[in-house]
Amino acid sequence: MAGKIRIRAQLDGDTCEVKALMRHPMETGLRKNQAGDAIPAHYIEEVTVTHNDQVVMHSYWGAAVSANPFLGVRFAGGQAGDTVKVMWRDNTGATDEGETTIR
Amino acid sequence: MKKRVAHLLMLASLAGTGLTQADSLPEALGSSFEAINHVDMGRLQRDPLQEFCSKPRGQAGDSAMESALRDEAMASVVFPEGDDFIGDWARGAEVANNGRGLQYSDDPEAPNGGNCYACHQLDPTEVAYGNLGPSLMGYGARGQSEVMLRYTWTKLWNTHAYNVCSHMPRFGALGILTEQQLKDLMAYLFDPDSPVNQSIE
Amino acid sequence: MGLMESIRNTRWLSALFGLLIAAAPSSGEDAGIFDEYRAMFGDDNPAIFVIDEGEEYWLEPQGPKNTSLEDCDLGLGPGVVEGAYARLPRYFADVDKVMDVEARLIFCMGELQGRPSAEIEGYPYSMRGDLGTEIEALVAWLADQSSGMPIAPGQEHVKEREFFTLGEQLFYYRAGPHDFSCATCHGQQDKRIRLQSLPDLTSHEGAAASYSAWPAYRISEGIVRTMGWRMRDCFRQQRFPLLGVGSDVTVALQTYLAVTAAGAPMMAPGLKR
Amino acid sequence: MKRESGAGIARRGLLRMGIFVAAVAAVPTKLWATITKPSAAFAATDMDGTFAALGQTPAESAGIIFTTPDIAENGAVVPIKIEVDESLLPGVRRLYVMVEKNPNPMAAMFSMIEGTRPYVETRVKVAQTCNLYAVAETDSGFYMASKETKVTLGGCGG
Repeated sequence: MAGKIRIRAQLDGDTCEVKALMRHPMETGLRKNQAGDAIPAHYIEEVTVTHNDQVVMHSYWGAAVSANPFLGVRFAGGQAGDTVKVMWRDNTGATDEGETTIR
Repeated sequence: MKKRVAHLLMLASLAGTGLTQADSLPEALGSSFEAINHVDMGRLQRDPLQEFCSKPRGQAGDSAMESALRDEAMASVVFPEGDDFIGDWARGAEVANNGRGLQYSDDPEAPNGGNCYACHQLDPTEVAYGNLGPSLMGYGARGQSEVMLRYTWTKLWNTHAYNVCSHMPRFGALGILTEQQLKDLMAYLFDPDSPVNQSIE
Repeated sequence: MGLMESIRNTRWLSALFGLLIAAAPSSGEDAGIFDEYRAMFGDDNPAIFVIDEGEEYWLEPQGPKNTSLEDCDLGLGPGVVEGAYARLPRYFADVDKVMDVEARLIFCMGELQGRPSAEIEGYPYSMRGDLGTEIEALVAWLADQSSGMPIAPGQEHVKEREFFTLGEQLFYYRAGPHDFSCATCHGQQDKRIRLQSLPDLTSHEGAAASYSAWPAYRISEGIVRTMGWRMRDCFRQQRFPLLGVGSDVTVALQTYLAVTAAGAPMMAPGLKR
Repeated sequence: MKRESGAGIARRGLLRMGIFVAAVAAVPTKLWATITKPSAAFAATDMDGTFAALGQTPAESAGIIFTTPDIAENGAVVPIKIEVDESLLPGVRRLYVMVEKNPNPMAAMFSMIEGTRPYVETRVKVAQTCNLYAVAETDSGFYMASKETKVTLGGCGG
């Protein structure tokens, strides 16, 4: 069963376009639930994109990235059939990763 | 556990099974809704005006009934003492922008809003306005006479005095807004300093 | 299970990058000022996660009977899910009632899994901070199983026709401290509240654009909302009391809408404000 | 009933624990040494503080093509796209997204390696109508482009 990241990696000339959708609430810690209690901060802090296990993009996020985050990045040097992975780690230490092959 | 209004229960028990669809309406309402927070099942009961205005589009209402309802609406209007119509436009702007009040998710202690922007254009710099009602931009230029003030107060208090089955809430007659809030809205509409009456360059 | 996996993979790919293009944000409703904003969303819809979760719930043994919902009859026979959503609401002889998808799911959870209906009815829709409920996930998956199929609610049985009439009456039912009915906001063309476009649900085009796109991923909330939730929340804004999940009023209104929208293809889960 | 009750989903989450650690281990140490979280910049509460934490107020640059909607239907999800014209602004190492009036303006920081296009697309929360900033950190310093996005009130107002 796949993880909760959806990835598409497509070649456009010599550039590989990666689009990823992640399943995460991205709670800021500033919202309250209906009962008036604060909803704890819960957000992705770190996201890495790799191409054949080499990092092409690394990012740090704050809680201002929207829920169920979308990320689009582009890199050169990809070939059809290569592996692209997207990994995240959130502020609770939970992680997820997804992978696809370049089309 | 559902709290139902006695009136609806009574109608429902009278309806029983196998009756026509019209009889099943109160039964469906009584079994489908439940009281929550400060919102009780009495909200589902209609007054004669609401019942008259619940006809599907295209169905004409009885004209005698319509004029009776119009007269009743006109008679319901309470004008402010000394015809002192104009309050504070800045507070009126808050009332016009506030869409809360009387929903079960709202704080019953907080003031209700008029939610004017949901349906009307007012301040020309506010882009997020609805169009269910006519634009009221530059309203003050329509005139500042006593007649105009009384007409506008009446529209806010009970719109059905001029237009039976208008979509607009009866802000005064049903106590959605206080007299002071209505005066503040009047100022928002009429005061030459109100943003409603500023022209956009 | 290998076949299952490959079907699943094909489906999400086509859904994520193909079919859902048709269900761009607030599909069919006048966009105007938000065209640029909506265009930037492209073709991705996070509902795809929820669809998968719905299938997992469907297959997962639960409740005192430790049974899955795989034998649930949504109107086309036990376990038949493809196209079932598009045929709802409909009359079910086993309960002698017209039901929508939520009422039927809760019935199946009781019958097949032995779960008390109060458990589901008390918390059918996500609250703030939730990632989704079981009902929302199941409905998203079931709607996806009807994607592209024409809306065709039952209208053969007398009770189905009665519910259409009841739904029409409810649509125009003005009550509460603001005198609102459904028709107050949804009875005319090209209207909006603030900047939010209001579909004219009395017209086929308006009803079709709206009905076909629910359930929908709501970008404002980050979750999938169902048509049952849409009804409940409209009534909250109408200043009415709390509308029960799967209740006669919600089923009747959905029947009125679905019949008005009949023939248009389902395009849910959609993407909404 | 909350969806966390889905035992199958919860189990899968547990299985995935630790994968990130393994993947990170495969990354060249040299690269990771250059990437530390600019915590002060993420904690800053206004634009001046954010720029101060980065060490420089960026200069305006036409080389940064920053796309955000003029008006957003919902502030919870505002799509943004940053693209750098490398003929005007070469040597981009990092891209930052900032939202002027958020409690913490810094939303995200993206580090590129050689071969990665200076390009990022994501969605951010915008608490109220304000300027959004796209900042590029290059071999020769910080540059920026900014654009206002209006956040509108929603439907029935409650």
